Amino acid sequence: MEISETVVRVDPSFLQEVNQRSGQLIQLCYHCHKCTAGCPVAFAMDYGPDRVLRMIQFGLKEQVLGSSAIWICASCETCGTRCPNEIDIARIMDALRQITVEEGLPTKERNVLLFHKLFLSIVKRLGRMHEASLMALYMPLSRNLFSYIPIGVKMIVKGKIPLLPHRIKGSDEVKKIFERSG
Amino acid sequence: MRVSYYPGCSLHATAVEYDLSIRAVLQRLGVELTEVPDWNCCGASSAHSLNETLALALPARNLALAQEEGGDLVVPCAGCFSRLKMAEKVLREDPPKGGKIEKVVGFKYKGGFEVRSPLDLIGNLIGLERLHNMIQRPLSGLRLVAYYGCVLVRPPEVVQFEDPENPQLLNRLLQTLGAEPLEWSYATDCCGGNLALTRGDLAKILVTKLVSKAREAGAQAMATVCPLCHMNLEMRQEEMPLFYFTELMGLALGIEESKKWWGKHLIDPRPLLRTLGLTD
Amino acid sequence: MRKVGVFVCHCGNNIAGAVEVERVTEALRSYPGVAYSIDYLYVCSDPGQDLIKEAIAERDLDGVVVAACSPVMHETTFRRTVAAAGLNPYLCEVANIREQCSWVHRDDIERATLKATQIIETIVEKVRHDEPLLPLAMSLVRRALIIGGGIAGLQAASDIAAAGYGVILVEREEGVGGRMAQLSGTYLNFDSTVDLLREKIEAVTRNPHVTVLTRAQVEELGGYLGDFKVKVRRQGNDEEYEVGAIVVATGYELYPQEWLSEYGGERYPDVIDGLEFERMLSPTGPTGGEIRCPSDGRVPQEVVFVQCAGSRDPERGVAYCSKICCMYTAKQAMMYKMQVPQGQAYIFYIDIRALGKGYEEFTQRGMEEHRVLYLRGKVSKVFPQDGKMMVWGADTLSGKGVEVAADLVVLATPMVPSAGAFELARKLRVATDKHGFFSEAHPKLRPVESLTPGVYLAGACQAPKDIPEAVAQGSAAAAKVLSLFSQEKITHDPIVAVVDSELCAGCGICVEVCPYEAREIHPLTKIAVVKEVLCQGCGACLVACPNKASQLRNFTPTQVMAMIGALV
Amino acid sequence: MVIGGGISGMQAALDIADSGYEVVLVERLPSIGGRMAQLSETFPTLDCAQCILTPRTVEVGHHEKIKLATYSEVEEVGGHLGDFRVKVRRKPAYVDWERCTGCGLCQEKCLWQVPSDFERGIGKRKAIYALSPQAVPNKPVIDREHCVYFQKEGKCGACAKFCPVEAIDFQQKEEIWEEQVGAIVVATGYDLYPMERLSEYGGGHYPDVIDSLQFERLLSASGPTAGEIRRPSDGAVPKEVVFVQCAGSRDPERGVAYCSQICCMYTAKQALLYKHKVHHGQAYVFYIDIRAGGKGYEEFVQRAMEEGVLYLRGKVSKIFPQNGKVMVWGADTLSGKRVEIAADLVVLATAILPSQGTSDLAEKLRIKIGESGFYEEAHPQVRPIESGAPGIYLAGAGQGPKDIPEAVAQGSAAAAKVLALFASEVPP
Repeated sequence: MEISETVVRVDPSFLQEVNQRSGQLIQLCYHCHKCTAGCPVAFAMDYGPDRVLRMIQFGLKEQVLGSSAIWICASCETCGTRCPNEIDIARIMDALRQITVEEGLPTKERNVLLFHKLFLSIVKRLGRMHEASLMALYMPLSRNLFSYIPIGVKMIVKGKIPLLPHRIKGSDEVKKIFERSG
Repeated sequence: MRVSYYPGCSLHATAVEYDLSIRAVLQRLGVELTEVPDWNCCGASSAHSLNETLALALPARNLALAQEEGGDLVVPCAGCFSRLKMAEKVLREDPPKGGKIEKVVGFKYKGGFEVRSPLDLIGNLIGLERLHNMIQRPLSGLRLVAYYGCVLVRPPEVVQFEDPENPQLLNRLLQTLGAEPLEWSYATDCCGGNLALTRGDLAKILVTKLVSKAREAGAQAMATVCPLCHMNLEMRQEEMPLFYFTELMGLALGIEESKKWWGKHLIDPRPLLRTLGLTD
Repeated sequence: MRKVGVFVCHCGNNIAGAVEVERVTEALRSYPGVAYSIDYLYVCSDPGQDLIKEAIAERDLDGVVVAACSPVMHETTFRRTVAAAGLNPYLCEVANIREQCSWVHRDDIERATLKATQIIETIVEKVRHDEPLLPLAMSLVRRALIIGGGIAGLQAASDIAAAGYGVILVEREEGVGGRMAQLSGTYLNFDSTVDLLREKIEAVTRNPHVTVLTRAQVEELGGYLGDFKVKVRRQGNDEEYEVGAIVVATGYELYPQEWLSEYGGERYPDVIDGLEFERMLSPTGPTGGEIRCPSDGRVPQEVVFVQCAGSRDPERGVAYCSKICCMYTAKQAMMYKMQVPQGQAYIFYIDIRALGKGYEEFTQRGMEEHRVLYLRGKVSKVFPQDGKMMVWGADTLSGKGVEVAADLVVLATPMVPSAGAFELARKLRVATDKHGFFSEAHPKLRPVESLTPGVYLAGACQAPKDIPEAVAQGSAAAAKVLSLFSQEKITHDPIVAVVDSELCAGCGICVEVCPYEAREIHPLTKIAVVKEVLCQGCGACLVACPNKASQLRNFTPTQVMAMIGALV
Repeated sequence: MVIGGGISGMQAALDIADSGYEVVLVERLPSIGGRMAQLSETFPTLDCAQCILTPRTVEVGHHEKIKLATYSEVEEVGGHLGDFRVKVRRKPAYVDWERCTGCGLCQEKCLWQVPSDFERGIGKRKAIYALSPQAVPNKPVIDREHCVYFQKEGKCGACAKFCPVEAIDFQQKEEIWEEQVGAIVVATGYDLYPMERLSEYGGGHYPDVIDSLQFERLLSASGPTAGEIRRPSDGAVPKEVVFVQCAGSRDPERGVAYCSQICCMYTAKQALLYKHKVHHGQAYVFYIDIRAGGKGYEEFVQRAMEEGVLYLRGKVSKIFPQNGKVMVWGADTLSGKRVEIAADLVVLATAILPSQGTSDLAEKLRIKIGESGFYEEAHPQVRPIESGAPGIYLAGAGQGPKDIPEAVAQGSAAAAKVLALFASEVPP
């Protein structure tokens, strides 16, 4: 086992912040690891969900928010469904991502954040998704310029990706929702 | 029966065959669909990753519109379904948070209607017996696995579906259609759909595993309920055809226009259907 | 006019920390009817009690108010004290200024002090109108009923019968022995449970004082401490028995595997629970003690034991720890290794709870001598693949995911109260906790008594426990019964309802509302009568009576009005 | 005869006496109550230990069938089942208890203070003392070692001067007498593993590293700090407290091989009570396995976690003082991290040992002692109460570590054995 960082003092304020945001009681976790055992993408995370909870318990805010785990989480909800202590870990992952974004902290998985931001910017403008616009924006910015072109073309040919965006009538209302949601 | 209908963005684009088949099948089963007018995107996984209020308010606007229509709200996309269910739960059970959402959207949640998946509507409200009686062309010989994915069944306290570890409704429905649903242990394992565009490498690993497990179980195809899973599974492999379950229903119910759906697939299912004599 | 003495307790800091007891004492001194008022550090202590006795003698008190903790705690103590000083014990009352005052008003000494004064004043008013009462005498049948013929029930039966008292042992199954009879062996020493049990069973069945009723269940219970009337349904017939005390020893069963669907219990033949594995290990079991996969009879080469399969899991199972699983799993893994030395046993656990004498050493032995591999983590999913059972788990200690292709999976599912325990509890009028286990009178000091007089608890019906604990509890319950039976006479609290025959119209509402069946309409006079030994003084009849004919001794309307008067 | 006046022995004595038989209760200390009298509040209900214990001690003290022989020890045992002859030796109290009223004046007037064993050395008592104001019997004894009258040949004598009933008797001698009894219940309880033997944890040299019974006294409303949590070195309220479980337990190398069974629960309770008293304080618990096996125990530990007690899985490696703090070096195996905490106070949950004199008494009684030094029962599963010697029964922690409800159940169970035995001689 690697023995790495040293915790000198526990700061419960981060725990409280995440608890409050996610509506969970992270201190109830007794670290049975069932979440990590069932997580489909834990193999790709720097810290499994269990470790993320542990680091929150320790108050290691920077490490948690800088982890790849919080962006790799696929929100599949397996962890929370099987957790014996009724901790909905997916909600915690949401909260951690939200804090990272709000505080403008650097992220390990840049593209995931980029994707979400672009996605929402389109919804804010149109009220709905427009896949062609999303891909046009995402591919160059994510430096994934060509990987999705063949499949994209195939879909356009099959009429599965409309080329022109559709703006809903109530797009102003949607914009207002965005603004009021902060 | 009259219900309102929230197709969601995918069904107007990448999952157009899901949209077409649902409309056709429900019409055949005597369900009148009214599309929620001027619906908006539910925010999908992006909103809940970045902004909780937004993640509840975007679906809540659709609930507000559906409330005016009356009748239960059918949401075929599992992703949208879970977001709308989540908003519904907050509006029903969490007055402080719900009140905030109502303010953001500018409406008052009155309730009196349920957000339902089409699987729930067909399997539980219409009933498989009724469906059975209407089958014209049993899908004999079609061996497939039912794939529920994640968010139709989880988190259980939000979606209020069956046992999230061992759901059976889709299997029973496929059986009703005359097909042969196979036992496998991956029916609710994640395909990585949320990472499809951002961490394609991970999605590829998960999809490959699912497809190989389905093949090991002896499946010729997979039946899906979610456009995000469906697309993710279709774009990362070329051997295992996929069907929205409503497409299979259309076929079994003898709906003529089902033929038009197959051309929309990225993996052409017609060779398989031909070997089974299910299409020309 | 009564002369009341008031004794205000500091309870160390418990009361004095929030209530200025000296001021309270001073205030009471001038209250009407109070002839004496004093404060003391611990009134419940010997010198504290002496203080009361002396005051009664010297000041000629004929009423006592002790302002202290809840009457549940010390009412008996202080009533005994005043009785020793020659005063009727029912002229002593406790004013609760701790739980209902000092403990809840820590932050406002001023108002806590005022409130304490007022509480005491109301109780002074009550004492001024209290009547001296005499305890009610009750009959005592010196025969015990034991419900459940498992190890705890057998132990209680044999200890009671050994003292020469009659015992009726009611067992639902064909034979006695309970769960222990299903087990392969005990932990620590692998002793045969069948042999150990035989000795206990013979001690019971050969004792002429014991009547064993198998395939029998308690159908109905009437009566009360010292004189219960029990209807037992045995093989279709109802039989009536009179007993003086009851020991409940109904044991446990296991949480249904099918409720843990991520583990696939009941769906897959090679996923079994702890008791099923015990039967497999047992020489008297279906495989004659050989370990075989139920699916195809092969000898399993890799066995995974899943602890906490539903325990410590408020979401999918039960919130509590099942206590015995750590140890029996260690035993099972060791027995497996003894039989299949080249096989591998894995145990998934969260905490190894080796709670008993020699238990820690035993689990250590499993790890060292038998190479049982302990993995710290909960299993996430179990499913079949290529004829094996795939187990997805983790080892938190290495931080790695673990996947085992097992031949057999044994789930240590939680202990839950046995079927029918809840209905039985209702018949016996005994409280159960939220999990359905019988509730003890006090978790520390009265572990084998229920709150219903004359009903005692033994074994796993009260909470998960292992054999030695169940045996100790069986004996402990027997001690309670023996103490009871050795009394020359038993008495009942006289704070019971009375009926004013002038006012009673015989409407019968009180008969309906009485939860203790302590009321009936007299066949001749047609008015309500109180069966005093059954009455628990709850007051339901007082509220229900439209004519105000029902009254509770020492809680009369005059008293209550006077108490309210002290407040307003 | 019941040997040991702790909760288990008292329970046995009461159950036997309530059935009408005579009981002699022998207790080494001046008053009964045992370890429980030292405790603050009890898990999982957080009942005040003193509050639930006092009625019991009072009941025992007043019981007409119970003869209390406190400040006494068993000297010699002869005879057999049904007819034991036990010699009891009573130490001189130098106070005539017949005369003494327990007024406490002598303790007030005594000029000489020494660290109190009852307070585990963190509080003081006088050279003439009773264990607590609620002691049963509430009669003092003079500690000859520290009494100036004895040490300086007749000087002082303040207690005798002030005693209103002339109960002080400096000439009192020890007393030995014989009791004839039919059965014996052994309930001699436990001690804690001495901190001195845990040198990596400071071996008792650092004032702010204390054992769990000392912490109980700090928590207790009747303790030396009146229930306020103040660390021994400077009386400061500790902001960070580290609880070290398995300090000597589960450690065949440096301590004992067995698990002490109760530490997980009392530590959870102590950490929780600390949080209740010092709201902004942080409590850390180092553990290996959390062993919460009893009714409501698991939920109780979860409650402690919920209220902010941080559990760290790992054994502490070293404790040492630094800049007015106590440094704790440990690890958390769940995160694979090394942990270093600058604590204000460290509480060691030291192992439970059979109480001093257990093996001597076993020899006198001719009963067996097991590998770990506790009395050995006749069979670990089905005869946990019997000693193997006819007529001698075991109760409480002398047989192995156990918590209060188990000790009470065993006390009652031992009583049942005695009652059955007596009944077989004299039919009811």
